[in-house]
Amino acid sequence: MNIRREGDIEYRFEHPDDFRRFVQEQKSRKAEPKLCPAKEAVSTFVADGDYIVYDFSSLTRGPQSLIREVIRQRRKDLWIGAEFTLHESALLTGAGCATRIDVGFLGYGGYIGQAVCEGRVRVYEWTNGGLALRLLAGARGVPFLPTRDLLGSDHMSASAAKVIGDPYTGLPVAVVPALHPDVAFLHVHQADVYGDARIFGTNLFALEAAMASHRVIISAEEIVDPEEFRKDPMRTTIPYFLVDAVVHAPFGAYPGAMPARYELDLPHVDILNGIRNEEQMQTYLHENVYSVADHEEFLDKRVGARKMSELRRKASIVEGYR
Amino acid sequence: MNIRREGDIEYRFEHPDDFRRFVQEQKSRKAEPKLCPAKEAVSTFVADGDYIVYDFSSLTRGPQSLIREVIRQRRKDLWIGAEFTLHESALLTGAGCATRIDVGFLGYGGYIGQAVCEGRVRVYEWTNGGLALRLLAGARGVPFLPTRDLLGSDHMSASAAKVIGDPYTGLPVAVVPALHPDVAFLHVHQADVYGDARIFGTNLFALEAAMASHRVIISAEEIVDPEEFRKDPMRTTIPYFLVDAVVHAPFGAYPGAMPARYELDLPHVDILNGIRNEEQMQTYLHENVYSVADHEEFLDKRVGARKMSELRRKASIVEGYR
Amino acid sequence: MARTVEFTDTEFMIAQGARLLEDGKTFFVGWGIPQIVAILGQRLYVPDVIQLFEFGAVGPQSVLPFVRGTMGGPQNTYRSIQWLNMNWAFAYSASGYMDYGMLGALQVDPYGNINSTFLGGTYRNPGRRFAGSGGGNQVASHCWKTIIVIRHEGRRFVPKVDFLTSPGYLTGPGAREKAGLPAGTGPYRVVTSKALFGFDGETKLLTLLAVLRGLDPEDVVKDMGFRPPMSKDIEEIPPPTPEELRLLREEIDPSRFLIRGEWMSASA
Amino acid sequence: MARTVEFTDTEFMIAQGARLLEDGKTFFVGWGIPQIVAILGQRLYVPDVIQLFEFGAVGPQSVLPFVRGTMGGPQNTYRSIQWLNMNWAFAYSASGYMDYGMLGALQVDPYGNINSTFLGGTYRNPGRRFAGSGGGNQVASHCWKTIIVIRHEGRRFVPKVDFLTSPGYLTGPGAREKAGLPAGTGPYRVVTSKALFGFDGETKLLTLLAVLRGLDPEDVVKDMGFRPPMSKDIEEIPPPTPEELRLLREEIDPSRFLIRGEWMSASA
Repeated sequence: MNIRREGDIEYRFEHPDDFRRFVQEQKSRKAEPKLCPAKEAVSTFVADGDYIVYDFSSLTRGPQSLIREVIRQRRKDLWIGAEFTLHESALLTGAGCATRIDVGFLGYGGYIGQAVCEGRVRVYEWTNGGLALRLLAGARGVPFLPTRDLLGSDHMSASAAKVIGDPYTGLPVAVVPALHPDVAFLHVHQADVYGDARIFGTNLFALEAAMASHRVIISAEEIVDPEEFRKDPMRTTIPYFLVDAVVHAPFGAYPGAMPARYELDLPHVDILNGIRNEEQMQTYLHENVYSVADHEEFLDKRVGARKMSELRRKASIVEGYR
Repeated sequence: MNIRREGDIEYRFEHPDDFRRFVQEQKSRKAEPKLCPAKEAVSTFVADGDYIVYDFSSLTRGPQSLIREVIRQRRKDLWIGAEFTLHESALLTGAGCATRIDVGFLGYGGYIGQAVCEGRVRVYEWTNGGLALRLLAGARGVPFLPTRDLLGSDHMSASAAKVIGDPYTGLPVAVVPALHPDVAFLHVHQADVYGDARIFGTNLFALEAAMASHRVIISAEEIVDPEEFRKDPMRTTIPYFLVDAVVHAPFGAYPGAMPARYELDLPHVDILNGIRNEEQMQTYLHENVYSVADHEEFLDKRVGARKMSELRRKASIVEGYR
Repeated sequence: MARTVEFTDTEFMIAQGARLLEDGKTFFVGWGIPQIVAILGQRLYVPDVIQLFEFGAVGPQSVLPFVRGTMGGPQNTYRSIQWLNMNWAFAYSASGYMDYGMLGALQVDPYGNINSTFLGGTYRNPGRRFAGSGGGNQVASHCWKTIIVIRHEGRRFVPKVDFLTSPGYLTGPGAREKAGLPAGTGPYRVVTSKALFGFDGETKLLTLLAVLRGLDPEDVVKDMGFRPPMSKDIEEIPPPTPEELRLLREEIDPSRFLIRGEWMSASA
Repeated sequence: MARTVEFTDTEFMIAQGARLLEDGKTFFVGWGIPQIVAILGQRLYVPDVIQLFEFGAVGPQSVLPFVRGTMGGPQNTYRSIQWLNMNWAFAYSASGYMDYGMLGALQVDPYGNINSTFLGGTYRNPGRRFAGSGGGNQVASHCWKTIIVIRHEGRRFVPKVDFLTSPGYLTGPGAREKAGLPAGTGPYRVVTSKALFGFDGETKLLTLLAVLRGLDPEDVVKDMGFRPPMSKDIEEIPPPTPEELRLLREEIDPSRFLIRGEWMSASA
């Protein structure tokens, strides 16, 4: 992992040529079956110390089953980058997995705020726009991108953003460095076994993250025929050659919602919101992560068919999600 | 129009604050009916000296009926920016409308090459990637964007691209200035009367151009109910509040193809390819532009229902275009 | 004879925010209370407002009831004009298409600078840590006019914010432009649970414009960490209307989860 | 007994280009002859090659016959994996996902620099003006290996190109990296209507690797504007196979519009 420092701030940075070399040598362009269990995807592609990015949030289409698998495998010293770390930041910190977080929006509830104050996790403030732009820079193969925000704010000293003079007007412009995460987690509506993937509705930076990251793990509600993608190429969010592993994960966003598939489980979310201390956190983790072997056992023993049917029925807004 | 110079090179440039002010004061956010004849759209929104950008090409989904209307109205001193100026550059130069062209790909046939050699039109070499990036910069509200191409090539002196040191690596990086055209022409599959628009298939920089331009004229094969857009928001290419005029123009891309609607008219394209001298150019313009009052008369008298039916039948590839 | 209305301070804050919206304009809506303000306003006063959300929804027409805590769910994304992503959402605001932005805040200073990151201590060792910018920094930087919605507690109005999350007028007139932020932008109104503030055209200082009917302007400002200039004519803001309260209580938040707060009353 | 094959120089150039493609790799395909090369190669040799076009088609499987002059039409866009736009297409190449690029050229110099802009005169007063870069500059800058396809005419091989449209090795070893272009990229092969060239690993100079069966290497290079180094073992390239010719003539370009040229012959 490449970490740089600007003053007090450490940030993930990789020379674009080094990332390109990785893409050339380590990313296969061949359409090969990549379907595997979450356990295997995480053990193969997520190492201690990795930088992980994901799209969207624990309430909406977040890769929650993958995050639980990371916790189950007790990965250490992870660095998380995300716009909305609503509950993920607390869970990954509480489980001892994450030690640094680039945000974005730090999350709900007292637990994560307390952990930051206690110095158990470091947070860097790139803002939502800044993080999305860092991934766009990574995807575009440029070492930085400029923006007319961040300027004048304390984010300039709580991130490694810099101010330069615009070469055309002399205007002060903020720049942020490209981000090349080790792994991107993307939970999608449909994928094929090669990794072609479709997200319905908006996304935060799905294609940017897939293109800019070393490894991409897709978890999908549904596995569809590869032919589907060629029949409707405007709907492809991620093409297979960016993807390293495909996990079939119905209810993979639970307890969050998967738009047009199932609604969020508010009582479960309230339990998450209510975690205030270490005991509550460890109880939650034991109950929902450590005590079940995998996502399927979690669904069977902790969620149950009745609740899943109910959440599916509640997802009555389907217009446009296709 | 704001024109700057770097050495020998003139280029269109507008301070991002000036463009923003225009957007604030001159672009209505109200959903008002904007359907009007091409004659009115062009006479209202295209002035002598304007900078015009368009998506895609004279062979594929180009705004050919709008370009013919510009010629018919004998606009002068236009500056054209486009990736693929296959025949448009020749027609607009031959008609005395365009005096400067930012490319891209300069076009087919001997006419336009000869016009450049004779100094009748000046061409600036931004390359396709550079032009698309200039529009992205305009759409993102930044004065420039960086790229790792153009470097080391003669485009650095045939455009106003510059080299700066990347603030993070010191690496030399090329930058191009934002582009804010006066008018963007976009020919689309479907639009509503307010200007919401859908393009099926790929586009070059449709949303970038619409967002970065002062005025946007949509010409559409089909006018659909505004409700259609809200039912399927992933398919909206351009939202109405970027748009100033909507022209209903079936066969608006003729003699080029409209993917999944009609094929190109190869014999007509061959006539265009064959234009070598002034006499042939003026004959073509007289026959196809000046001697007909508008696009509808052109279709009736110069194309004809039989040919249109034939071209529609030939458009047998429809998969994915929806 | 004047009827007395009972309502929570949060309900008042939302209702007066909703009345500020301008129809046929674009609004970049921040997370939380601003979402409720936008929903209430669009239902009652400004049907043709275009909401924009950072997660990529352009012009949604929200489905009720509001699902607490969520922003990107289908309820707040329904019947949009366009679905995109975050980089495009901020392109709309950066290039000048967003007339208004609306944000919550932990602290506000006299120049309308917003803190939503931490209270007390330092950035590396904060006293209490909160969510931070999210997209608030972009909204406050790009939109033409930013409306800040904040509970009226004296300690939230401070001479200097503990962390400058989202820019107001920074250190005063001309400072935004000097920093490179888009010209002509900045905070426009601060909507609180007791009052309405604007910003003086010359000094750019937070200025009291109006108070809830029945409140004494001096009482309203006395606990603030700085004394704001007072407008020559302090207007009076009517309490929530029956229709505003009905919509909030019955349709938007029937579970009364979000719109809690202290009870107040005023004459209708 | 060797059979004699008759074919045009263009047919030979296309056929030997098609044989260079590597299966399961990504190809950024330039306008014109490179399109035909990619189609022929994908049909005969490399079914799993992923074509990328600058107009935003990722992985299309072209419909025959080829429609002359077009690139973005449905025939060349059919059954893609993904449809995007130009900025995304160049993001794929800029971030290192494009293994090969293939471009035509007016002129090539000893370092594989490409001119496709003008011949003679100066940029402001050219002798003859052509189409220019299109996306060629990006393709030659970003892709790992660039293949140049050019008709074998001596005057097209010049010591210095009239305009450097798309970068080869610029002024020699290390010059691309020094200019800021992505490391490890550069021209890989030059496919002509008579021969095949590569680039020396040390000197980065255009080097003759192979000639069409029956041609004398000395004859092949004698008209060139510079004398290229010759590989120690000049290989011999078989003429187009019956299947290559059948596909080209019957399926790809039955109207014989594109694949014209001078007739040649060689023993099969």
